[in-house]
Amino acid sequence: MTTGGTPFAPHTDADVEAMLEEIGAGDESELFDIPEEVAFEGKLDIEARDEPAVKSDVSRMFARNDDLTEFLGRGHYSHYVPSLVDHLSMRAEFLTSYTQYQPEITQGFLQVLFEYQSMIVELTGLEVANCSMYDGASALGEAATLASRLRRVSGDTMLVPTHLRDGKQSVLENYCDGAGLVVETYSMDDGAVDVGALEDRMDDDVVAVYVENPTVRGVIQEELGAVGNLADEHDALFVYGTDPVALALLEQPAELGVDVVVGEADTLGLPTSFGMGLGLFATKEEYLRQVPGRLVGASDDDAGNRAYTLTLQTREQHIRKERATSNICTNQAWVALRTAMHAALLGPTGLVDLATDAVENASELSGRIDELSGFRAPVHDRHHFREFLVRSDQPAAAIAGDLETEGYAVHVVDDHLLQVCVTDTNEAAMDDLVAAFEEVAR
Amino acid sequence: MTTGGTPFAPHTDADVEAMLEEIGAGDESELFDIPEEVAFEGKLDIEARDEPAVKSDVSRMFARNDDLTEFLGRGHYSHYVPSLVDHLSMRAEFLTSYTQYQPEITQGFLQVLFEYQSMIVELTGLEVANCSMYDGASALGEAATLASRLRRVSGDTMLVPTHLRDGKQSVLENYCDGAGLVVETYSMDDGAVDVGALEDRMDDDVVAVYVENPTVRGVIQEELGAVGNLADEHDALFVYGTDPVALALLEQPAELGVDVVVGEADTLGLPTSFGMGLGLFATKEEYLRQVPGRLVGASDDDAGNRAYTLTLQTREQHIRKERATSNICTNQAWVALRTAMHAALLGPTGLVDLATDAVENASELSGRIDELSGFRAPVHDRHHFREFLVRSDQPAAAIAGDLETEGYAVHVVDDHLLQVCVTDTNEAAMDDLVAAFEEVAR
Amino acid sequence: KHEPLLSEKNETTLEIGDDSPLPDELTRDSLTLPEVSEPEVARHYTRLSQMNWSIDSGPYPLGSCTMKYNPRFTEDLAADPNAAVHPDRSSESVQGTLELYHDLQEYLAEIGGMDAVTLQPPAGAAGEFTGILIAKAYHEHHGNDKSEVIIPASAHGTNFATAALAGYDVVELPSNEEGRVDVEALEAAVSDDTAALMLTNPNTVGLFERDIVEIAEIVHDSGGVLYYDGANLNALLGRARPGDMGFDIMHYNVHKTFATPHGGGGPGAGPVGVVEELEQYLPKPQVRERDGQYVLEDPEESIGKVHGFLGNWLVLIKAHAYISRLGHEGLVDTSAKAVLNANYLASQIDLEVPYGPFHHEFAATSGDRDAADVAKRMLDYGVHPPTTKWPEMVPEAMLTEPTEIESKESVEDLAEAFNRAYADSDETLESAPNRTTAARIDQATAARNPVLSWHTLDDEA
Amino acid sequence: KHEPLLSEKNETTLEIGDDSPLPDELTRDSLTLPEVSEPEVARHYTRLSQMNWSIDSGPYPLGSCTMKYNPRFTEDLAADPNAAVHPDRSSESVQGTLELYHDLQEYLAEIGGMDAVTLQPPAGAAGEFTGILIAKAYHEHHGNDKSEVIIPASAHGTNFATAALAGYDVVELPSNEEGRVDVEALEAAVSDDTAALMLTNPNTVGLFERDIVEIAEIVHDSGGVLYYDGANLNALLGRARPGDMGFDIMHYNVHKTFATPHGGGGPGAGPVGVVEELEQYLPKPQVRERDGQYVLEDPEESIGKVHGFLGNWLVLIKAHAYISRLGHEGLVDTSAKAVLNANYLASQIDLEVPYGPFHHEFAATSGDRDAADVAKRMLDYGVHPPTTKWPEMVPEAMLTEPTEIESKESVEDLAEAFNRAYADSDETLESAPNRTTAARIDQATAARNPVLSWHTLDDEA
Repeated sequence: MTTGGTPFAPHTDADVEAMLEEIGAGDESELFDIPEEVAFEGKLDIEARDEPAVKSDVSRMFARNDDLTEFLGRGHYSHYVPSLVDHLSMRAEFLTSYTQYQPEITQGFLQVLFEYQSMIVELTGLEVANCSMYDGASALGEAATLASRLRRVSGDTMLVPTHLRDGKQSVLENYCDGAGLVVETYSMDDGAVDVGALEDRMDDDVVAVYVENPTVRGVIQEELGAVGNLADEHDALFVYGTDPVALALLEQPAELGVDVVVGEADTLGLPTSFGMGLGLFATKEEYLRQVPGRLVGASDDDAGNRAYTLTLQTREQHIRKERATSNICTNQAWVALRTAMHAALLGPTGLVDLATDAVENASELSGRIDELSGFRAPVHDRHHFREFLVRSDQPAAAIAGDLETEGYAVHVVDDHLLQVCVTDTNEAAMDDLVAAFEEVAR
Repeated sequence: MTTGGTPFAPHTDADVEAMLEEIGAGDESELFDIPEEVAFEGKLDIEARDEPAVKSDVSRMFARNDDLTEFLGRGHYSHYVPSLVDHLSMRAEFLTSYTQYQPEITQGFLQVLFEYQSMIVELTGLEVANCSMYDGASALGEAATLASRLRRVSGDTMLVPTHLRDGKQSVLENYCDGAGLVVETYSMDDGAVDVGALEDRMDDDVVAVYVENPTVRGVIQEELGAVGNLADEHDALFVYGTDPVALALLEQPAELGVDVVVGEADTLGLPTSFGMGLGLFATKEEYLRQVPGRLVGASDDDAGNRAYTLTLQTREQHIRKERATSNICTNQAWVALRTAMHAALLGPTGLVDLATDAVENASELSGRIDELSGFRAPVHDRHHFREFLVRSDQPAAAIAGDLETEGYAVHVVDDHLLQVCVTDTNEAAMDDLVAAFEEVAR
Repeated sequence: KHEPLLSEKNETTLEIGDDSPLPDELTRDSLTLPEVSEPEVARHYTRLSQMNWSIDSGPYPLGSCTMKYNPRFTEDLAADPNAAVHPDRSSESVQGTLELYHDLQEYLAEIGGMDAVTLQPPAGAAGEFTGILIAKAYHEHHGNDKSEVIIPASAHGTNFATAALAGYDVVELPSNEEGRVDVEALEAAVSDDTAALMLTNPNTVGLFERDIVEIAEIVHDSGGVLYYDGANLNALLGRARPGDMGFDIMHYNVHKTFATPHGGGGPGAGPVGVVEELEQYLPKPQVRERDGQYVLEDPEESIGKVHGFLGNWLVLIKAHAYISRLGHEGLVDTSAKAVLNANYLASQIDLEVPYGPFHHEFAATSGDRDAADVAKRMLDYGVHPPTTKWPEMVPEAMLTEPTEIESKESVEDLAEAFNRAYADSDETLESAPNRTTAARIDQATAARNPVLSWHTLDDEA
Repeated sequence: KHEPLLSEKNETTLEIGDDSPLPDELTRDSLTLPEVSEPEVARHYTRLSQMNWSIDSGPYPLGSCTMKYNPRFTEDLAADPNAAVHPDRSSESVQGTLELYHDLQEYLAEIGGMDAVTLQPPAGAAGEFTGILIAKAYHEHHGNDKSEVIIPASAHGTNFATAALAGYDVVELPSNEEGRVDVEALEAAVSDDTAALMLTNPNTVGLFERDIVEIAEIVHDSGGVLYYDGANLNALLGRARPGDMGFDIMHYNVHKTFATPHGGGGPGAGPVGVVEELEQYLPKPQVRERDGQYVLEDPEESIGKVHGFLGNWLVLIKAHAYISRLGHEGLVDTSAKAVLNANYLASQIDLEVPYGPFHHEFAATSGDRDAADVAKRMLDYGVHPPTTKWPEMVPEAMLTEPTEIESKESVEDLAEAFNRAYADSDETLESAPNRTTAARIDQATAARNPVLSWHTLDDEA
């Protein structure tokens, strides 16, 4: 286990010598054609370590993190991922392969992605799902540019709810900027779309209306059919943000007239990972040629057997360059593979159970917190999915800080608003959280 | 994720119904032909749990173990096992296969075992290595029964050193018992074989002499050629206990006249695992037909290509029954695979470095403990490998107890004897251990 | 697809002499081993793995081997760094490890209807050896002079080898016409010399020994003990317990019944259960609970040790996790589906199955076709074949155990492989397999000229 | 070998209505998805994996993709439960996570010769987008009215798409006869409208842009910024730094240069480095060290966010581990061996390589043979072929990058595959591949009739 030179190159001295001789070079440095004035003659200030030393160093860092029980969500959720997903997804043939430029020797991954697309199609009811975007925020950004391409003449406004995660809005604005779109907000009523206000706001400048369901505050919306109608009337795209667990239970977006579904597909397959994600992107068949990202199609090979391949690549940057539907190249394929695996292990029954628990746990936990003196939950008089707001008599930041001292992490949303998220991975700690709330309220 | 019924059977209700109909049975219970008087009508007192619940329950248990830095050896050693060994050995094709009864579809594992055997052959200098025994103790037991078969007329004594791990001796005695052998000890001189005493003890009743190198106390022996000669003179088998790391540096057993090498091959490939092992077994070609355990041979297939297969199976229990060379069936093949992988990653350079460190670390640490007041180390004036005795002025058990309070585990060997083992996995804590020794001596 | 040996990729001879920290005479001269980089190691073993059948590849119905799916979450538990403790740690400092060890002792006792269990034996055969040593210790302790162990002819080879290893003479017991123990023959065989009868139930063609109560009486009346070989326990989980049938000693194969990985041949584990009277002979140490603390105690008349330490610990963790995942309902369902699959498969194949009613496995006969040839041809149809030519009571036996994990479709695929192979011509069978990594390998020739390491391979080349 | 779709194994339609905790009108009617058991899931994906080429299968010399071995210990670190934290945790409670994040920012800055680095962009193209947004913010902040980004014709497609995504017009720059930037053409192309020049160095045929100092001057004189595409950084580690060459902004592809797994297409990560003057435009937040504490700070003139949270965290952990494993010596050696392998491979193939001296990759030309056909035939010889028909400056290009991990023998195997395929007949090439899981797939037909989910597949059947 060498620490000088790279342990990941196999060359013996004799190999190097023989190879240089064939090339006709005296030593390795002769092979570099770097002008002297830009050559780096120094030593990088990075010390080599052997494998156990790196492991113990990084482990030491991570051990510095406080061991808190998280009741956190707001766009990044934790559901239990079965071990088998780790074991299968780590198989070298999946983990260490790349984009399927040669489909004849990458049928395995292509089929997985085809199955992923199919699951998303089933969940959304839309005909086309791509095989990944970076995360929910960039998927939303790509939906905006799609809207811009489809509606390029008539308008420049992308409407989003006032209840939107700042980070997601910021990413969206960056995508919109180059497309000449402006992001504007519509107001919410008790945590859900204010349909009347939206109706007043709609005009022909609007190229797309974005709703989330559940919202970033965990609210399950109730009037989305009306939003679909409004979007339709104004020839705007109806863009819908969600995730596969919610989709298992909530009304299918296609039934609501949704044009594009985006969101966090990583709610299946990825554990909590500091915000790493998987962008879900599905749309109607009529927008197929404008879809961003990679698509896998089924076809036949020369022997007449079913085979899978990347398809409609002329949409993509490596062929269409500046006229591509997106600049995306490397995507999140491996996360999509994990998502597909997780969904396969759950099956429809497991998936619906998980979604049902997300409603019931949120209802139970908010109810119990509501019973405590000094707190009101949920703040919005709605059905909730996984998470909900808590209004606190005392400053929210102080409450959250005290809860952290007790070993629990919750969100601070506003001066007196906290947000709490409960899933299968922390439901066992509900009692303790309620007790901690009671404790810190004193 | 069901908790009723097994989640590992795929049958739908419709499947079961259709299958029962084909079989001609009304329900599953009809398929059982269990007389009423022995049927179990109760409920097993074992509660089903889902996967995350089992994981958290077992994690909770393991978290009860104290977090001690171990300086423990005496037959079970910890060397750093590269991550790649875990990843490769966990590949389903290796982990979930069984004995290679159908070599045409198990060439991969057969080749790995052939390579394992080859590495052991190189390390020992003996011509034949089997592809695993349970552990060093059972390998020693099998060596005794081999000796018994080879020397069945002339004697009944197996000679072992007084410095031998109790557990190993007990296992040996159980193997010897059925073979009509008696285990007797020869004495040691300053931690190594007392050759003069052994010479006096040798007679024609002795069918085998066992030595360890390094010994259970970490002593590197110096007069093993003489032991080989003595064994040879009395027509006794010379049985040698060691491990692959030590073999990388120490004189090759074949050069010493050794007939059988046994030992703990798990020093490569297995992390500390509460004593789980891998029995090394190698011997001379002349004893081939008497070898216990599985052997992989290279051959050709019908297409003329090199192919591997289990061979000389007529020695084994599934064919030879009570006249088999051993009763072993399921062995430790997967551990042998890990050992081969670890050896492959180290290469000869890494392996010799590891062995060299084992000598140098033991020398350094014993020297530093020796400098402390109240301790003397090493007790034996010999070269040591990984471990050594420490004589303590105070009762050893009290010292070990105090060290445990400080966070360190060492062996208690006798009233005033401790034993300390240092490898690459705890060498970074040497300073701390020395400080702890100093502390507890006060 | 051929993968070179590591030694054929790059082999280095390292001269050791001067760099050794030891004197010359204690140091080896040189070491010649493969020296390859980490990426090459990764590729080597990845490729080799792809040349290997496994449970996760497809059906693996090896009779009496119980090749069932190995849940992967159990691997994560075995990899818990907190489980990586040395066996010489003080009991006080490894209470978690001992708790799990103790729980598994209890689980297995409950499943087997036994009073105490040792987890120390590292494999099934080691469990048999432990069990027979316990019987022997019992007899010696009671001054019984016993020299024989009775074993049905259809039993696993390990039974015979184990009895011999423990120093007993073997008395082989024929089967009756129904394929079960011939009670009259047993009565004739037992004597004052009988130390034990070793029995597998259901037996190796899947039949429950219906006369088990009478058999137990006969053995016990003779002063012998009744030993249960746990190889076929997968048929009975939660439905019948060896302890309730009159068995005194039994072993469990956790790599069969409790889904720990077979690992290409091992490691397994072979815990042994005994009735109360025999507890004092168990190997040392036992894990026991005393006032809420787990302690290691040596049984009073212990046979000593059968493993250098406490057995195949990592395997035991996995067995524990599997059992507590399934619980009573899961265990019962496991047997139900295992027996259902075996019966369904038998109903779908064209080969005759001479004995029944069988449970989780059956021995079909390929009649005038060579069972080994039929098996080789099955490889071409994409499945692992059954155990062949054993037990001998069935001519050209194909001992088949699909286990509970196979779906209806998968069992049908297996049946199709059976039927197609069985229907193929003799020429086809004899030249099979053709679609596998290697063509047929002549094992007789391999045994005549053993090449057991790459050193002699070089000599051959 | 065909593996059915999961939906073809067992599909279940679950009616949801009554069991829903929500009112009917908020609940979907039913859900139809595959319902298979865990063992079947294991087999399905195991079999599919075996139908997939990977770095661990063998050579994978895709030009500009830097397919290098992914050390597995980095996976263990990414799986550390202590690393599994939510992005909304307080900084005080995740100091370990922030420490690693900060260290990696520093490592990358050191390697690139940059003053500050953001780790937020989740891929190389996202890094480009971030970089161009920074350039745009810089220009807007300084009141510069810029509308164009200049990009060499040979650049990656992402450069063009990124510039367009950011709202810029693209000016394409031809290469000179030597395959490098045509300095005169550049002088002609730059203007007051020039926001940036995006450059890959060494360029996409492996040539170092020898005139880089002059190029930088031209761009800077025009008021533009110089952007470095890090796709080919593997050629220069520890030998030349973009910052020292005059680049103002660069992205790093950690899945190329720093050995994080490609994962079948991603996730990667595309950190962006900038010179001091541009640090204030970096995405928010940055991790900074203040008095021994790690804190999140928003740069004053930040462009905002380019990822919903803090990027592809699990990938970043692996890149950190790889860099700290190698250190200076390992990084320098990496480039040396990558360049050695490329040059050795070029010396062993019969195809012409029109441009040089190249570094870690080269574009061979298959001349009058179709490069895509030659590539398909290479599949039959057991290797992954190079990138084909790109860059367009080389006719029938085969852009080849063996990376440092290939041994001499492995490079020779690759050369043999090249040479055999190149020597095969047109008929053979056109009907290739023959030894692969699937025969040739006609992508044009697939695109004409897109079947993008199993739902429409059923309609077809």
